[in-house]
Amino acid sequence: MQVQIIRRKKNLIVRLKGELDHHTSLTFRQAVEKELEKEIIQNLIINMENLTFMDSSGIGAILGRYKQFRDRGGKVVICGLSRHNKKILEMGGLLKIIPVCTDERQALENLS
Amino acid sequence: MQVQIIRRKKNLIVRLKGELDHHTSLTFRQAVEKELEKEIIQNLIINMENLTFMDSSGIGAILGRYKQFRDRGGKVVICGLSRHNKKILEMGGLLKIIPVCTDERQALENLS
Amino acid sequence: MYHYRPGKQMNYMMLEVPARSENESFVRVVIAAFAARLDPTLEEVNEVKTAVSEAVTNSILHAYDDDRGLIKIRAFVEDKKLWIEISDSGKGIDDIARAREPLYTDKPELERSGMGFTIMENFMDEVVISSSPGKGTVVKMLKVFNKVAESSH
Amino acid sequence: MYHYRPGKQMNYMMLEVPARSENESFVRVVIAAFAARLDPTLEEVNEVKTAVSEAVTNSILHAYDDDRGLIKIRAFVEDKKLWIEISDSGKGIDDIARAREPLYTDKPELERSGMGFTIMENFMDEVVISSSPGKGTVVKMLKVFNKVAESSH
Ligand SMILES: Nc1ncnc2c1ncn2[C@@H]1O[C@H](COP(=O)(O)OP(=O)(O)O)[C@@H](O)[C@H]1O
Ligand SMILES: Nc1ncnc2c1ncn2[C@@H]1O[C@H](COP(=O)(O)OP(=O)(O)O)[C@@H](O)[C@H]1O
Repeated sequence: MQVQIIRRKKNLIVRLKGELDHHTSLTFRQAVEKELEKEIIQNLIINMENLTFMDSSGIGAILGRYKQFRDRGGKVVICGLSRHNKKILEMGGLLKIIPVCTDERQALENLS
Repeated sequence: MQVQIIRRKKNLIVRLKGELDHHTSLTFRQAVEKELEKEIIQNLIINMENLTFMDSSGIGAILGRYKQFRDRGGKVVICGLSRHNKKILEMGGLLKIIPVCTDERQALENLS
Repeated sequence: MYHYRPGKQMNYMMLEVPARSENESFVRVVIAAFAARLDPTLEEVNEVKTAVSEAVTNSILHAYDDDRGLIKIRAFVEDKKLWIEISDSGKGIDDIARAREPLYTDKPELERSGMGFTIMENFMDEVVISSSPGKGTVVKMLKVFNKVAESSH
Repeated sequence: MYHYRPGKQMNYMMLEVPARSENESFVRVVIAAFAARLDPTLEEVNEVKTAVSEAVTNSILHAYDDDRGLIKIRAFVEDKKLWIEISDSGKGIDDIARAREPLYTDKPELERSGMGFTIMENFMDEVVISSSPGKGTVVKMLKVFNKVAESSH
């Protein structure tokens, strides 16, 4: 899995590419935590447009970020959900607590 | 593997798509033999442009067609050879007895 | 119930890999390639890959304390059915009923969601778990393909 | 010479399939996926797939009289090296030197070319054949990857 990081004011955009499983979930967690150390960031946008696979490790990794940002008074928004990835997040109950947008633009609007 | 058959006067063009191995070589052999039964065919053009894999079963299958057409007074020409497929045919000594053309047009010219 | 009856004409594979997380994606490619002969839809392939990924991840994460243990993946196809068995000889599961509960995990500190078995049950037609503490765990799953296509005839 | 020394840190796989020709392409996908972690060139992948295809086809075609026999494919990676072992418990090879000769085949009627072992030797860095008539055959091969890249440093 590849993780691309973009900063838009107080928002961190993380673009995930490839497969999010137990092996790669640590890469995602560490990439976000590294940014939190050095920057004043409030919200997180997770772009899953190019995420070709996800299992329950994805639920854990996203729930972990959700709690982290909630505890800092921020928000998490997801965009670019495929049918399969949506089903997985739905089973994990995440769609009840995390807003889903079609793309990054909509996610940024949602946060402003 | 998929086999597409085209007739151009006395020439039979066989387009191979996919993987030519022991499992699929019979499909190729039978497709050619079926045409030989029903049509007056002299020469054979084997188009390998879309053949993504070949092992030594390909050498046997092509040598078999070569002998078959030679015994009927006809010729075999190969076109669309990838680097890998060329290497395989070279090891089998086929490039010394079978002409290789870039495409079907050149092969048809070679035969006329 | 899970009726496991490999016939003579059945095609079969058995794969053994060490319990290392880098093998999770490898096993997914292998099971997808094996299932390809059933001419599955993209959705069916994703469901099988996900269920297998869950079971293999469990063996890597919960069964063994290091990465020397082995995981076996067996698969059989017959008609439109794919049987899969994932087994380890790790520490086993004490309380299978509790393990199957959605959100139950004994590794929350590793950000596990406890949704592994729930996803296997949702994506496969049958899931049977057997385990002996100290000896290992076997997860047997069945997927029936092309159900929609069949019922529309 | 073939020095086969799997280390502790070595990643490993073992695949078992019945000796059916439909499994030839499946085994090629599996070995290509396993070799992917060595970051091979397209040419290297094709060479490994072809060598494995030859050995597996031999076990299907020459070792067994029906399709019930089993074929085992073992592979290990370490650094830039990939070891592969293909074994069957079929009828074995009486005269290995003759079998290795280019163009030698005992199945010309099936349009075999007798080039299987020659291709394995050309595409792999080492090929070792052991066989006991009536008991089976093991083909061990070694491929060293990225040789060009290394020597250009
Ligand atoms: N192969 C296994 N060996 C030992 N324990 C296991 C195994 N698979 C599952 N478990 C136990 O069952 C629990 C629930 O598993 P699961 O639903 O997949 O969630 P998670 O993997 O997120 O913890 C695990 O936390 C673990 O305690
Ligand atoms: N696994 C095997 N079991 C029994 N005999 C074998 C095996 N592999 C190879 N042989 C013998 O060695 C010969 C040469 O093999 P090879 O070079 O691959 O050519 P081909 O497969 O085209 O015959 C075969 O014709 C067969 O007699």
